[in-house]
Amino acid sequence: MGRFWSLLFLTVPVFGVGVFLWGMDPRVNIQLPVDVSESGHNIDHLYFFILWLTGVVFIATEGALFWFTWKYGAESNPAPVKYMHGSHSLEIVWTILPAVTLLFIAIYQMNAWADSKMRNPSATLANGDPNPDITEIEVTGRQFEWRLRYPGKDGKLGTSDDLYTVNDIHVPVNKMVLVQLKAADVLHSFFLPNLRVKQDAVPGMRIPVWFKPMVIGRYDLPCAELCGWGHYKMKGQLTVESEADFEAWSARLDKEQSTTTPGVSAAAPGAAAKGEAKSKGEGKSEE
Amino acid sequence: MADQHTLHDRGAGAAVLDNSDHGDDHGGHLQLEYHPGLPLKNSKLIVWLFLSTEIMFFAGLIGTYIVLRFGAPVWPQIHEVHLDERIGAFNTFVLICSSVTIVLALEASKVNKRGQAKALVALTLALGAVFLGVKMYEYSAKFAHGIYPISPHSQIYEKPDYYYGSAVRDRLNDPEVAGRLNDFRKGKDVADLTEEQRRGFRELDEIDKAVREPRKNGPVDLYLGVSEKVLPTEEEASSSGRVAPLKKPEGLNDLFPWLKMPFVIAGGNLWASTYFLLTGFHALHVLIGLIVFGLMLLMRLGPEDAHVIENTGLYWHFVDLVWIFLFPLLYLF
Amino acid sequence: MSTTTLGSHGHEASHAAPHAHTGSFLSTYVFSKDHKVIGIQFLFSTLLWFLVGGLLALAVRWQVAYPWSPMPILGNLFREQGGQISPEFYTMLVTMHATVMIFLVIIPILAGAFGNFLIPLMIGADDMAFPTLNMLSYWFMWPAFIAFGSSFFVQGGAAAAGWTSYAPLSVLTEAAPGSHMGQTLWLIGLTCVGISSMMGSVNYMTTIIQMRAPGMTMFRLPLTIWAMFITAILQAFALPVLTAAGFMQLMDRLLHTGFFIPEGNTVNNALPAMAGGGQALLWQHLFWFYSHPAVYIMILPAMGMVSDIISCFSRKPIFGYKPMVYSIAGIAGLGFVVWGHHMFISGMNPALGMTFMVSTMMIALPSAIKTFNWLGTLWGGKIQFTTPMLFAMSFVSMFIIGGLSGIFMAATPVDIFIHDTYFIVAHFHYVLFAGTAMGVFGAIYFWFPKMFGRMMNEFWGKVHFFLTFVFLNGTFYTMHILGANGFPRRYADHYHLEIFKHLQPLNIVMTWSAICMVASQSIFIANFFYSMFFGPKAGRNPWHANGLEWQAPSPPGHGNFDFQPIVYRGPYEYGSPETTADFYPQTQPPPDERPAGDDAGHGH
Amino acid sequence: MSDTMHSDSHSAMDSGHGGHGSHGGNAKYFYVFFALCALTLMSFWTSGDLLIPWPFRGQPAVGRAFMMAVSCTKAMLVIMFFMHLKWEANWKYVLTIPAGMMSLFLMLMLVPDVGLRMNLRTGNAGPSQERVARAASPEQVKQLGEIR
Ligand code: HEA
Ligand code: HEA
Ligand code: CUA
Ligand SMILES: [Cu+2]
Repeated sequence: MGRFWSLLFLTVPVFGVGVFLWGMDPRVNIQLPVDVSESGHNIDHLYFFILWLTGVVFIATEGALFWFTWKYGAESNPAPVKYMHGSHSLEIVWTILPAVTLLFIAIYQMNAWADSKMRNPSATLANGDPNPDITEIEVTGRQFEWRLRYPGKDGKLGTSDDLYTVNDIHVPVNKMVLVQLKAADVLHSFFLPNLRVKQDAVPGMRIPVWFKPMVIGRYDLPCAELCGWGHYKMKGQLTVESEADFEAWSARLDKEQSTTTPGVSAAAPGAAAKGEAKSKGEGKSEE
Repeated sequence: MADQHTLHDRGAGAAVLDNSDHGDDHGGHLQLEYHPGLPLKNSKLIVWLFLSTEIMFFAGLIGTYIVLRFGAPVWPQIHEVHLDERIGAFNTFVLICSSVTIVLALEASKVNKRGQAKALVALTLALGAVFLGVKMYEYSAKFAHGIYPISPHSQIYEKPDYYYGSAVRDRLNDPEVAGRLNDFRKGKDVADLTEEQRRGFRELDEIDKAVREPRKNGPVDLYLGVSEKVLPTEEEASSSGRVAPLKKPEGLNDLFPWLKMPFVIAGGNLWASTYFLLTGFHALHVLIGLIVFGLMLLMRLGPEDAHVIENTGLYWHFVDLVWIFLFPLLYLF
Repeated sequence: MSTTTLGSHGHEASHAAPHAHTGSFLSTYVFSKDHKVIGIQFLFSTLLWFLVGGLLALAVRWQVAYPWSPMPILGNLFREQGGQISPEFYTMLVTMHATVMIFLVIIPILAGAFGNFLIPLMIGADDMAFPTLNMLSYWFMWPAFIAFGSSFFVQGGAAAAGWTSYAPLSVLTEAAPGSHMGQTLWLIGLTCVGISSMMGSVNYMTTIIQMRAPGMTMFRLPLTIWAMFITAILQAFALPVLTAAGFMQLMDRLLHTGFFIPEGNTVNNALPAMAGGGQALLWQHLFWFYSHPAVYIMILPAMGMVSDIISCFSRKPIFGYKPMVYSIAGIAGLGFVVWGHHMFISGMNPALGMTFMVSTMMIALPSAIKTFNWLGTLWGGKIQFTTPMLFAMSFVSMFIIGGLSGIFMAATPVDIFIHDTYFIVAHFHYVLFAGTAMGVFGAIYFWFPKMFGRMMNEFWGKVHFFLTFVFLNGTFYTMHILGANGFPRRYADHYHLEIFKHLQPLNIVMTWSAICMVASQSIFIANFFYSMFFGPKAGRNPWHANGLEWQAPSPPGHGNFDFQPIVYRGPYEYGSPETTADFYPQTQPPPDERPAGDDAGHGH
Repeated sequence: MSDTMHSDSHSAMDSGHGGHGSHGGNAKYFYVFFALCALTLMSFWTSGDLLIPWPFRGQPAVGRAFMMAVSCTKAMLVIMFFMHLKWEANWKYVLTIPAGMMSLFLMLMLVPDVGLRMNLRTGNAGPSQERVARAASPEQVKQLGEIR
């Protein structure tokens, strides 16, 4: 029976590696979703780097486990046990080696982290004008939708020509997008699988998120932080379009929304959002 | 903690010597010999271990207070929230005294002065009760002013803004408040009112008119004025020096307990949250200590009970220790 | 469990045996202060909850594979909804599945059941240092059982904010259905579990420090005991912070303080429920300050027990005893400085994220040392493929998978993508179910003879192992693939999103695998109860193991030992050249010493 | 950990605080008591209305640092004398130092996230407008002072 069990343990690395290889087969197409961002490949690269590295460790350790059970089964191994309490030098080797590997991974990835979370592009130029190379959007998560605010013509958020939509993000292709992420009620998470972007939206905080879409198309925007019973259906859509299409879209939006007066509440959801955000912004003044 | 002395404390290394301690549930089996790691009684060790968990508990609470406080854009001065550092200092003194009495009780019991030990424990108990009494007085003073967190919205407002204004109006529209104010306007029962109360009603009347007449003043000035009448605070002598007002100014809320008018204390909500959290859990610990002292008074408190006094004492000193940090953090910072 | 068996194998037992214990049933089995009875009480309670947690998991799995289609059989429990799982019910199921598994199964089964049963026996004590406290620590679980159990039936249902109970969702009653009474009960239950663990942990520490048998130095302790000891330290230092945080959340909910609610928070456009002033991230910090150490609380004891089992059935000393001890301590120490890795994407300051990333990478190091030492122990042994050994080896094998997936998540940029996806779910089921739970199964098979005096059936044990092993990998392994596709956690229905549609077939396979896994546990249940009454009688030392517990009668009587144990060596002296047998009990005097009972064992 | 235990385990049980009042009578408790009272007065001094005015009125940070130093001294006195740690063996460090370190670390790590929540932070995150609109602001407090 011993042999049977060691073979069972052998199936672990075989099955384990097999599943990942099968997943990578383009015909099966179960792998990381298509990456359409400028810097997502950094993350993918790291993912595959760690996959290979841990893969090697995985095969080695599981292989050793198999081999030892195969070789040293009581039924088949006539040799007496090796009576020993360990080996000082081995301990040192298998402390230093993983330590170096792990430190290497840690340092190796710092740059990618800083790029995606720390070195944010600036929405304004040094002189205070809006940065023309950047599309700035304010995204507010709330149960269970994404509310969006575009700066409108003047390129500045928080002015009267701001444009509002719900769940429908349009951005021009090949241009850096800077999202100012907020939440109204509970935690949400702004997740763009195809752009390798994820950031929790936290009530009371404004967190910058940035990405540069490179391929025209429509992409899902699920919410990735539990936010209540409707968490699963809190989905938005990211439409990456050409600069011209984007301009046309925002011009259309501008026209729609400038005809609706903020007081009229029976208007489209976008307009409702607008009116509400306004009254909130002016909370200090009398009604 | 409370059942310290009821737990079977099988003294370290004393398994063979100390048969008396093995009550009913250990009847009859072989007495085992041990190789203790520390020269302590088990009970003392477990108390110390328990105290180290308590350190982490209060670290969680105090840490929360510190970061929330220094992260807050504004924190109220203590007189805005009607806290008096002299009361805090007095309570500190009381706890220090009680720490001394309990340690003296321990020494007394060791040399078999039972009566003295008992008296000292009783004194400790009394001092602890004084502490709690003072604490209750402080709490009730805050509650009377409406300084406490409550649903759906506490009476404390951060800003004299639109929300505050509508809360004031809501309160003025409340049937009880509106009724009393109307009675006063109609001159009903005015004769029964004191001079102060009449002044108060006149002020209320002014407020009522002012807040219903929008944009006469800027809302900020207007509402600040309202809040100032509802719950006045003594002005600070300078930015950090604090002069304690001996006579608290009376506000409308003090004058009319039924009024419960909201007021503005910048940073007041978070202050109330943390203040009641910290002092509440500390007071709970004091209370538990008092219960244990009460139980101890039923014991003989000779040398055989010295370890009980010692262990409770350790706990009590820890409670004192927490207060040593809470006092400056809450009253003087 | 009764004193009648005491001394039945007796050397030196004659003077200890006769005193028959005449307590009532209530004081012997229910309100017993005997650590063994308490341990077994913990074992039964937690196994029962294990079953509940497993059924909840099945409901979760069903919904993930076949969203909105009525659930067969189990669906009868909520027939008013036509057996259909509604989205709010789904979040409740997920929350309560995790809560039950973590707070009512894994933590209490390790520390409560095995900690209680094994600590005094393995160090040569007659009981815990404070038996009454010990009993209380069990009875404090009951308010938690009741609070968690009853929360399903209160208005609004059970807690539904995830087991992490993130504020503000958990605080704002308007925000979620389960956030009414259910969440309050959840917090109360959590506090009670905390108090129970607290009492347990200080008691264990005292016992291990003070009540070791003569000769049982710290470095002769079995690794199980070391693990239990350090777990107790972790509990003692980490838990109070969670308790404090739990009270704050309770105050936020009941008294409307504002620790976790910022100013200007709205729900459904409504005016703010509370004035707030707090910070949502504060809860996450405080929660993970406990719950990261808690994940090691949930694995260290299993690691300890697995070490004992592996050494015993390799018939070989554990490889690198001291490195094993130091790595347990290292995991515990580092475990306190890595909690931020659950918050990389939470809006935590990214610079903090960088620090936590480095410490998280480093914590893989002690685990690596342990893994290699287990493999080293197998190397050159004479491996006996008993059921406990199979489970122990599968622990090693599965822990490697779970641990390595931890490296992906520790890499902050990768975590941006896989955070809150099924990759995480795969990770922690590999460490928790495939790791700890498999270790626990092994431990049950291993110490069952000591607990009940009878052996479990080997054949059915192996069948149980085989099926569990196969189906568990079928269930959890492919979750990595789901995660790599960005498949989010805690979703009642993924397939309305374009990018996840193609993953449904995979989920169906996993669900059926999970169903088979739970079904195969019936073999275990049958084996467990059958063997309790009809299994072959086990002698004192059926496995030829070295530990002190194996020198006591099976089951040990009141007071555990019928002789004074004196320890001459560490617990892993298998195959020692000093004796002819391949094992060398800790109490057996060396050939050149006088027989046990003299003061010989005192020197060290 | 175990090293301490070993070295202690054979120093006989009663050499610890066996309990015979052998540390110089009760007078020391009174000295400590007076010291504690004096220290309490000292931190009270920072609030400014004792005989000599507190010299650092404009600088609250000085007062706070001073008070914390005073509190730590008081805590030390209580721990050393009342809780008898002065006369205990090395195990006291094993218990107190890790707990102390851990609590400090917890607070430290909370600072960048919670303690600085209203400030701009790394990565240019900050408070949301809704929050700023509703939170009390220092300017308003100044205004408040003027009105009063
Ligand atoms: C028993 C429980 C347990 C254990 C032991 C671990 C162990 C580890 N965990 Fe895990 N973890 C959980 C339980 C556990 N975890 C749970 C429950 C969650 C989710 C909570 C929730 O959100 O609901 C979680 C989530 C979680 C996250 C957060 C993910 C996210 O939400 O985005 C991270 C991130 O860093 C992480 C990392 C690690 C690491 C690095 C280890 C390491 O300790 C692993 C070390 C082990 C090895 C690495 C394998 C063996 C070593 C070798 C074979 C040597 C060679 C290896 C190398 C050189 C790489 N875990
Ligand atoms: C110890 C912890 C533990 C264990 C053992 C399990 C076991 C299982 N878990 Fe769970 N799970 C979690 C902890 C655990 N889980 C946590 C922390 C979460 C996250 C929750 C959150 O997001 O908040 C989670 C979430 C989670 C999800 C994700 C849900 C989602 O995000 O939407 C899924 C989905 O497949 C799942 C499935 C399963 C399955 C199929 C099992 C199976 O392995 C279950 C098998 C059950 C058994 C095998 C029971 C056997 C019973 C016995 C042996 C008893 C014998 C009785 C006697 C002798 C009396 N779990
Ligand atoms: Cu929003 Cu999940
Ligand atoms: Cu973790």
